[in-house]
Amino acid sequence: MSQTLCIISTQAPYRGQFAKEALDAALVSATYDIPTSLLLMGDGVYQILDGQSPEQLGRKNLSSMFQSLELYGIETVYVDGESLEERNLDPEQLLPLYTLLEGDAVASFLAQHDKVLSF
Amino acid sequence: MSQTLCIISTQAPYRGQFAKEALDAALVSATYDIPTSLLLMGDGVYQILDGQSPEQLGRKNLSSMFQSLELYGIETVYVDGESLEERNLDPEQLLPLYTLLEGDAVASFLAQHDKVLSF
Amino acid sequence: MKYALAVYGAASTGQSSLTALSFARALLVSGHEVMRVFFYQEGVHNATSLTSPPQDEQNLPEQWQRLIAEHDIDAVVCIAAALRRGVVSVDEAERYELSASNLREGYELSGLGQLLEAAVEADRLVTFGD
Amino acid sequence: MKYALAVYGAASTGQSSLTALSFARALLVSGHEVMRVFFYQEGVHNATSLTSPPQDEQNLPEQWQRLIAEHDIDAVVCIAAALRRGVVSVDEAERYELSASNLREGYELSGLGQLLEAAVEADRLVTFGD
Amino acid sequence: MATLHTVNKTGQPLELCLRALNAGDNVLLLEEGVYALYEASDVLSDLLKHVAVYVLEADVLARGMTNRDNLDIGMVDYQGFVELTEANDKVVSWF
Amino acid sequence: MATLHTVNKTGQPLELCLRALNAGDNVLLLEEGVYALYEASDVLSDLLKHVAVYVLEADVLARGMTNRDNLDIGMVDYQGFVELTEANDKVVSWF
Repeated sequence: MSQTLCIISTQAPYRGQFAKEALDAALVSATYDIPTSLLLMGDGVYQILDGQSPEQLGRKNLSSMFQSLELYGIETVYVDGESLEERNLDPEQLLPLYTLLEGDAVASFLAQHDKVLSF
Repeated sequence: MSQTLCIISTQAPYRGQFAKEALDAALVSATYDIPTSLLLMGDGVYQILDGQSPEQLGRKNLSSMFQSLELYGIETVYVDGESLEERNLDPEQLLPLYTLLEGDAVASFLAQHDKVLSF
Repeated sequence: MKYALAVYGAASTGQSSLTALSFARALLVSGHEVMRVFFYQEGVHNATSLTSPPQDEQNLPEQWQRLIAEHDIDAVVCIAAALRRGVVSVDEAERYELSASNLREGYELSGLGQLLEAAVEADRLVTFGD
Repeated sequence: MKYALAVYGAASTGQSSLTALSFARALLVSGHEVMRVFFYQEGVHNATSLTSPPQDEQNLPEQWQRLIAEHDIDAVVCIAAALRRGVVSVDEAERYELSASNLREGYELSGLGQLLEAAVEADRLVTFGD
Repeated sequence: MATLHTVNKTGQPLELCLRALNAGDNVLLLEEGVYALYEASDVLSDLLKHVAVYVLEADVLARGMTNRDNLDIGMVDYQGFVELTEANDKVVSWF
Repeated sequence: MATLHTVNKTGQPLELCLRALNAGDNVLLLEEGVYALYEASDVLSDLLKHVAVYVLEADVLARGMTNRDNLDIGMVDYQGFVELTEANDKVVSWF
């Protein structure tokens, strides 16, 4: 039986390497053929804000990493709706590659996975 | 004219070396005969909670460092009253070596110092 | 049971390195197997051989190394995270023409795959973040 | 004016090392004097010579070193913080019988007094924390 | 399929944990998460109706905290932490 | 005796800064402090009645933020950051 993995990413982008190292883990997990879900919660939802230009900070743009997830078989990114609301973020401001989890859906979503790796 | 220094310590004890390294700085500042105030705000107020036993964590007890401040001419530790209230801390739970700054007093207290070093 | 641990914090940041070490010791006392400890992010600093804390402070990297040696634990340091932060083996120091190496004995520099492999193979995965 | 900077973050944690570096550059462009940069807490990792980040990432310790050399800035690394975290000069490596040293050239390991002295002597003190 | 949630800070880690809980899960407060005993004792009271909550003894003692409001919370040592990971099917860390 | 306050995160750093301000002080939001534009736009509106507030351009652009609510906030580059430290008598960092 193949184990399923959920990677939870809760930190804002460009705060050290947290967000990037979580994405790295998701990509590598997918290349190991582990059924992998990526869940953004808390400040992690800022990672998919559209229009990021981190080049001035000498940092790689996370958007292209998110867009490459699909090539590795990670079709969507799960996002906690409450975290969006708390930050007054409109869906139109976000990269269009996510699936919203509303209300209790986060708890049941986590329960569906065998292992959880937090970032 | 001798410059006055305020050291602001805002982190909980035993979270890395933040609290200890702020206390080290206060002690060294006093030995350089710099008029030095130590101000605890935010989670920093937990540093003077009485009855800490960090030995199990292999860490030095901050209480003895606070008590030695007086020997170096730092007669009192300033504490932001609002930070105590937010944390539901009663004065009886704290080491009796502090002076409370209530309401607007924090702002005017900071204005009295020439330099501010944050931790 | 088989446990995999992921350690993200340096000995000097937060407290997660110490919590992970104490948990690992308790696991071994309980007769569990620690199949792998994976050091990632700031956690790679736990593998440096160059720490010398004051006498009255514990040397966490040294304590990790002792535990790893005594129980023959598979200790893997993420190679990308380590290179970025200046923790290098003799081989990597040569490859990147660095002036010295500082990886303790008993640790292996390797890729993230080692974390994900352990994550699915272990009965329990526990993450220790700051 | 004379500025003193205190840097608490490593290149890999938060963003404070980069912010401090960019601010220092802007100070110099404006004709100000950077009288001292004091590396404390995790900031001591900015002085390690062993980093080799991927090609498409900047090497902040290298950039700090270049700025410090070009402008002859007094760069002080807190000795207690550095020993605790494994950043050591040749002298300290010998004294503590460590296998290697990793302090970049152009930095001095010294005590906290150097921070407090600079704090009162400078016209402005700016702290960069994570 | 119960889960052990570890929480090492109040603030975001505690908040996110709250919305990820299923009935029957366990919560372990550790490191600075033990400050929830003072900062979030109302939240914990509510929580205790649905899940069991524990604190890690070494972290509580280190910080001089007490179970001041007599919450129905269990105190565990590292051995107890291990037992909680045995009793649950998986572990989720909030930090 | 005006002070420049730098704030690099919302949450505790922003909250503590608010209670340390004197009229005439300046506030500079930088790093993750720029998220206050969305998370705390009401707080900033209020604040602007008493002090001038700035954001650091590189950090705003990096994160894809905009001054969505048209707050009366100045955008500065690092050179502007330097000028703020010149114009004020001291700098207090909240992080």
